[in-house]
Amino acid sequence: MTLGLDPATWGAVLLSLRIAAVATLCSLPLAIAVAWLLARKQFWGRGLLNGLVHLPLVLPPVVTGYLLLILFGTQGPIGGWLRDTLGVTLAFRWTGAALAAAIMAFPLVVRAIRLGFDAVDPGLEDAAATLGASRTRIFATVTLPLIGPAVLAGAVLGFAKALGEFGATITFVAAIPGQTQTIPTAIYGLLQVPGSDGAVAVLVTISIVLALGTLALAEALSRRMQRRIRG
Amino acid sequence: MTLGLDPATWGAVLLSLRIAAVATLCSLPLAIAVAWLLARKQFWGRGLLNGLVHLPLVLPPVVTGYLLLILFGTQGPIGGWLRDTLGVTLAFRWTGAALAAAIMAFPLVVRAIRLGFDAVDPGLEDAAATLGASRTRIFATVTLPLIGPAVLAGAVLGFAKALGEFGATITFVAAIPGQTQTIPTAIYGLLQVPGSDGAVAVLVTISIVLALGTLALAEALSRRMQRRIRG
Amino acid sequence: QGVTVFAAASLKEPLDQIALTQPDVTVTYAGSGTLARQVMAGAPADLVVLAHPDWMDALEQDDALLPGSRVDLLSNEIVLVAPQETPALDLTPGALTDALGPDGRLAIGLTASVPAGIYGRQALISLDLWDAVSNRLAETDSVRSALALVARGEAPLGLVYATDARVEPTLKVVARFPQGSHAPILYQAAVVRGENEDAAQALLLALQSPQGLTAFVGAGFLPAGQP
Amino acid sequence: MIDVAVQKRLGDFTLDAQFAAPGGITAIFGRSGSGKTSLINVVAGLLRPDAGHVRIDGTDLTQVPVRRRRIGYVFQDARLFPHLSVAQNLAYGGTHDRDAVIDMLGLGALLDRRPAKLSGGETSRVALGRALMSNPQLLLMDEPLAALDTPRKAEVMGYLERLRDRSQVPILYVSHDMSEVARLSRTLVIMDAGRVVRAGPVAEVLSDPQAVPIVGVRDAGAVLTGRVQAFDADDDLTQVALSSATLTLPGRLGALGAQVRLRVPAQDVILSTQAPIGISALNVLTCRIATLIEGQGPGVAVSLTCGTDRLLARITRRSARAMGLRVGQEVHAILKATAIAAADVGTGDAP
Amino acid sequence: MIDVAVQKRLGDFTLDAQFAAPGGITAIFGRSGSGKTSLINVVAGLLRPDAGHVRIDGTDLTQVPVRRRRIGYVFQDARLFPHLSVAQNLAYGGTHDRDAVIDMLGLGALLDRRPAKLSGGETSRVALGRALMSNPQLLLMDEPLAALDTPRKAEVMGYLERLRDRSQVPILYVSHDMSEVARLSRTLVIMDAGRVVRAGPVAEVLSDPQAVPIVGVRDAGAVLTGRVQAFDADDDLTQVALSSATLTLPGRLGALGAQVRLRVPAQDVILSTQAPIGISALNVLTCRIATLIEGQGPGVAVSLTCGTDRLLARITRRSARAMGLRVGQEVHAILKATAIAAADVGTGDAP
Ligand SMILES: Nc1ncnc2c1ncn2[C@@H]1O[C@H](COP(=O)(O)OP(=O)(O)OP(=O)(O)O)[C@@H](O)[C@H]1O
Ligand SMILES: Nc1ncnc2c1ncn2[C@@H]1O[C@H](COP(=O)(O)OP(=O)(O)OP(=O)(O)O)[C@@H](O)[C@H]1O
Ligand code: MOO
Ligand SMILES: [Mg+2]
Ligand SMILES: [Mg+2]
Repeated sequence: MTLGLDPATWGAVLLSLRIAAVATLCSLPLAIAVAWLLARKQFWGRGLLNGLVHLPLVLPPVVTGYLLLILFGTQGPIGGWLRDTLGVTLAFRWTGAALAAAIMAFPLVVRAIRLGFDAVDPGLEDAAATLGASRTRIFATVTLPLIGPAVLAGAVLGFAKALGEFGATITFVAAIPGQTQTIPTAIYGLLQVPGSDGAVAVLVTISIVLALGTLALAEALSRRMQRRIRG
Repeated sequence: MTLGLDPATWGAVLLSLRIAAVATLCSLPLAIAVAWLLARKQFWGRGLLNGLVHLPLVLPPVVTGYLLLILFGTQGPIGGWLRDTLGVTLAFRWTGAALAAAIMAFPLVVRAIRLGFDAVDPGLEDAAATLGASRTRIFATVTLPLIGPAVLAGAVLGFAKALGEFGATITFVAAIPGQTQTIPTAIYGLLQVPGSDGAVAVLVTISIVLALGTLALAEALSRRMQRRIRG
Repeated sequence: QGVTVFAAASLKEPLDQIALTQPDVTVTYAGSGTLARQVMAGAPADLVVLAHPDWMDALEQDDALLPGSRVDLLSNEIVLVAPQETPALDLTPGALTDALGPDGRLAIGLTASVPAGIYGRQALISLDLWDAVSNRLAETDSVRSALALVARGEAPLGLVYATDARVEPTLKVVARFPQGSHAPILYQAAVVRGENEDAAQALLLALQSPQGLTAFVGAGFLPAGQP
Repeated sequence: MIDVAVQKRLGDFTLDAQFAAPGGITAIFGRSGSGKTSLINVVAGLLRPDAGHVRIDGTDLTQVPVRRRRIGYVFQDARLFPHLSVAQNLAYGGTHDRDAVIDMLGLGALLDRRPAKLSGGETSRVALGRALMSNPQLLLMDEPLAALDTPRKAEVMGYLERLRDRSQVPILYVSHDMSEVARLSRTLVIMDAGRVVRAGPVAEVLSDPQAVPIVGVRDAGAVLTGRVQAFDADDDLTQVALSSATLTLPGRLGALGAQVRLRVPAQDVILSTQAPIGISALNVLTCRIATLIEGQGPGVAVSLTCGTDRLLARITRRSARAMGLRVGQEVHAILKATAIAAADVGTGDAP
Repeated sequence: MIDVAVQKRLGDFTLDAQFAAPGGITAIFGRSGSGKTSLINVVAGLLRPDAGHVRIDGTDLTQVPVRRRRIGYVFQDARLFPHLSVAQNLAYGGTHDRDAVIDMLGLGALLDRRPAKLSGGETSRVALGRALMSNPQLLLMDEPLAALDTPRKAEVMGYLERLRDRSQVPILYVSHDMSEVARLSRTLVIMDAGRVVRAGPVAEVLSDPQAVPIVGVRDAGAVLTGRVQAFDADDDLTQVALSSATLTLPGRLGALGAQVRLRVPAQDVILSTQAPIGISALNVLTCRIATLIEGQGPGVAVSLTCGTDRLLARITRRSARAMGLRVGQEVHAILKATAIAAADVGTGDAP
């Protein structure tokens, strides 16, 4: 079941999907938390947090990659701590690629979810409180379902961005077949070789198909959610 | 008034701002239109349009850059037409950089605005119709103000992305100092030079300051809009 | 009218120096592949300097260059770098794998597309090192990124140009690849067809002049044809 | 002239309603969930009917887009524009009769406020004002007064009466409150489970003893039309001439000669076989019993003819027996002046 | 025992309300915008007062977070959870008395529906059910019946009476409808412009002729408490013993010996100097005039003592003059049996 692709390409496709999926799913809870903080709370450093979240959007991806290397590399403060306490290594692993993708996608996901929070009628949360619901329960049973479509939109944006991420990933974890070589890396490599336009076209087509599939799935899910909410 | 920056850097900063601003403002109307189509209409090719909009997110930026070069280059079908009929050249001009930035930012802007459309109560548009308002008037006086915060959020995302865009820009318009060299492409150039970490740090700091400034401005604007809407 | 040069990113430092001495020269840097494609798409370049002859061939086939203007400009060396405390290395499979340790990787430009990676791959194959390291590579989009991986201690070894090795004080060259182990590393330059051919030709001559070459050599490059 | 015949499926619910009304105010009455809002949404064009037509004053609106129907719709859920001030909300559809509307609805102090900062009643007043100021050719009102207090209700009803009489705007008026219905409307349409179960002139439907079960025991009663004959400023009493007698009612009810409508709920009418004396009720009508209908429960519906007027009384079976009431008998109907006070008196628009 | 004293600024509006109520149902009455919703929002904890306290049954709730106050709040604007079905909305706060509530409110057929597909009245019934099923220690109801039709209103009022009597839950009840207020509540709190202008036992406030201008002419009236003495199944009439007389009222009003409350609006009382004969009204009380107060307009408020019961009558000045009424005089108060029908009769909870 490799759809007629050569194994290396097929491997890159599968890896890209895995990295994008893990990046999206793992960053979602944090994105929701950060979006909630930004949408609902006033605190010292709020502007800074907001800026930090958006930074990967503003900086060239290579710079983000370098910063990741400095912070999360085996010698970096966070990377060293992760290795020493949790035994987790990110460098040259697909997990590192997922981290890079997640960080690059983070601003998009947070923004979408934040718009969702802004659209929730606080009166409904008040109503739940009068019915005795704890803050956690209100969040889980009222707020979260209501921001569902926004979370989904954020996840889609994030997934797409993670699928396409290249600059930060290759700088942080290089391109190692089977570990960190994703579709964009493969395409980039091919583009540097004269006369490889055919191979590029194949990979680009795969990307497009993946994107269309993801979007179609997300649209269907989103419509169902909207129907649940709108009635 | 160059804040102690050398003229080339200062030029890149101003150019980046100009490109990001033009890219954001010019693409906004189209983004609103596309978001409206996607949020409100069912039509043949809707899924395709949705896919097309998201494509720049999924493809490596370099690929988008090449596609732009192929389509909008002086030899390209659209580029040739633009040159012959309107006398406009995009490739290797700052206008082309703005086009690249706009296209790369487009999916982010559209998504945010689309979430805005989804959150508008159709009952209010119905109410406006019973009061005799034409579709245009309803859109201008009810829908648009209500999606204001979402449009702003989209614009901020788009502006930030446009400020940070690198891959598509350097591919489509290169990094010609004084003409198309933006902050990210300048950073890229500096990264190739041994011992230029100081200069890179300066540019990264400028990026961060610009981002924080933009975000602060947007937050203030957004809060005012929210207050208008929420009362 | 000024001259616009499209040049491989690794030439930035010396080329910027030379440009300062010339009237009205603008240099644009990027990867060689990117530049070549842009020139084919009609970029306003008057002079191109690329890091690999393959892309020059492609430009020539596209009839984008002024016939006869293509010259070999510079050469370079590829070397292995490692942290300062690392002893010098024999180019043998055992020594390499020892230096990499149990799970270390050799940082290198993309071996299929980045010029330094292409030359490196040729050298590793011809020295019978490829089998020992081919699954221990960390390929990057530029030599600079490979260098950074070694400098940050992520990779114990990196295969880079000699010009790059000079700039990281924390690293040292632990092995040099003999010139014969790979195709000659050639930076070629050519004048692009267009209205500015004469000025471009003049600038090209200036690059080849002794003063020009001094700047390149100062940055660690070798004059072309000189091993 | 309103002519509506529409079908529409909504999930399990089917709206299948038809009625015609001569104009003026048509009340739509019915239990919660009977389809009143759905019906007027179809009339407004907000709900596309599966079949049928909507004609107003001879114009077929069925295919006309909402914005060209020139309707003023007071939604059950207000639907104020949250981003506009009260003043901007009011002016959205026009500024017809602006100052009078603002004054009547007491909106003067709220004009700069945003809807989120309004109380429930204030919200519904602004919604009402917005519809009125758009100078509609057809007014649709979905329980517009439910959130208002009694004095404000009375004021608004007065305004609606003037609107109806002055500008001839047909009004479809959804309400649960029969005193509103009886006072204002010319036609009464009763809905149940998506269908129109009774439609006709208000006075006829309300005073029909057969309709008591549909209208509800407490809401049945006659609607009388009379003419203002005199006003006694000292006592603040108005004399209203009916066909068979003259009633004395509190307050100034209209100019001399003006037509007024009086709702007389069946349960407020006391019957007496003898002419009462020394009693505080100022109004005693001599009537003849037309029908006597025993319903379920303790009550008997007695329909009376007093001159050409028809009255409905609801008394206990025990009293009917004790008094020996029978069809054709002459009885005295005692109406308390103060019971037919301001809220139950409407002006003009004879059915 | 409810003890509230709170201050809160909201833009130009200042809420500065204090009252104490012994428990049972406390009605909050007042014009639109007088601060009723703001007041109960403070009690609910949704609006933080600038100063003051809220104490319920001796517990100071002022600092207690909303979710621990154990309140059931029926919001003026329903606030159903749009993403949950009716059944899930109902069960959100608990499933206390589930089947009875669903049955009473007629929600059985709606359980799988989403709020967006409910009619206005259905929405408010679900909101009511949700609050009731949460088994609250304090019930806050903001015009809960405004969107309901008459029969449903009566049913819900019956349920609230049983709830009040059975579970001793104190209820704060905002309403514009005095017949609801009189029937249900023990204490009446009247608000105006953010302040409490009158608070006290319902019967006292409503039958106080001085309070007529505040309560409103049409809403003033006595609330009598009696005991069920007999039920005549044939005629479907209940006899209720008051202190001075026995009333005969339609329908079965309660078990033998049960306490009932009767609202007798002042405008429904007819006075007669002579004992009436041959009349359909079954109830005649012999009373003595306690006070006579001429208001503005055509009316005179006559306060009567009948045994230990107090009654209020509103008659025209002209009648008062014609009958020569004066303080201390003995008169006959005629109450129509059917006028005090189901909706105005409440059970238990003597003020
Ligand atoms: N956030 C606010 N800012 C300014 N004014 C407010 C705010 N909230 C309420 N008000 C004003 O306070 C007054 C009292 O409002 P409240 O909702 O308590 O009235 P209410 O008695 O419940 O009226 P209704 O019967 O119309 O629901 C109103 O005039 C309202 O406009
Ligand atoms: N979109 C829908 N899908 C399914 N059922 C619906 C839908 N809209 C309304 N209904 C149902 O149709 C019936 C009629 O609704 P409608 O809103 O017309 O009632 P109504 O007479 O206005 O009631 P109320 O007095 O409570 O406002 C209700 O039972 C309602 O639940
Ligand atoms: O920020 Mo990029 O240029 O989409 O990797
Ligand atoms: Mg309705
Ligand atoms: Mg209120």
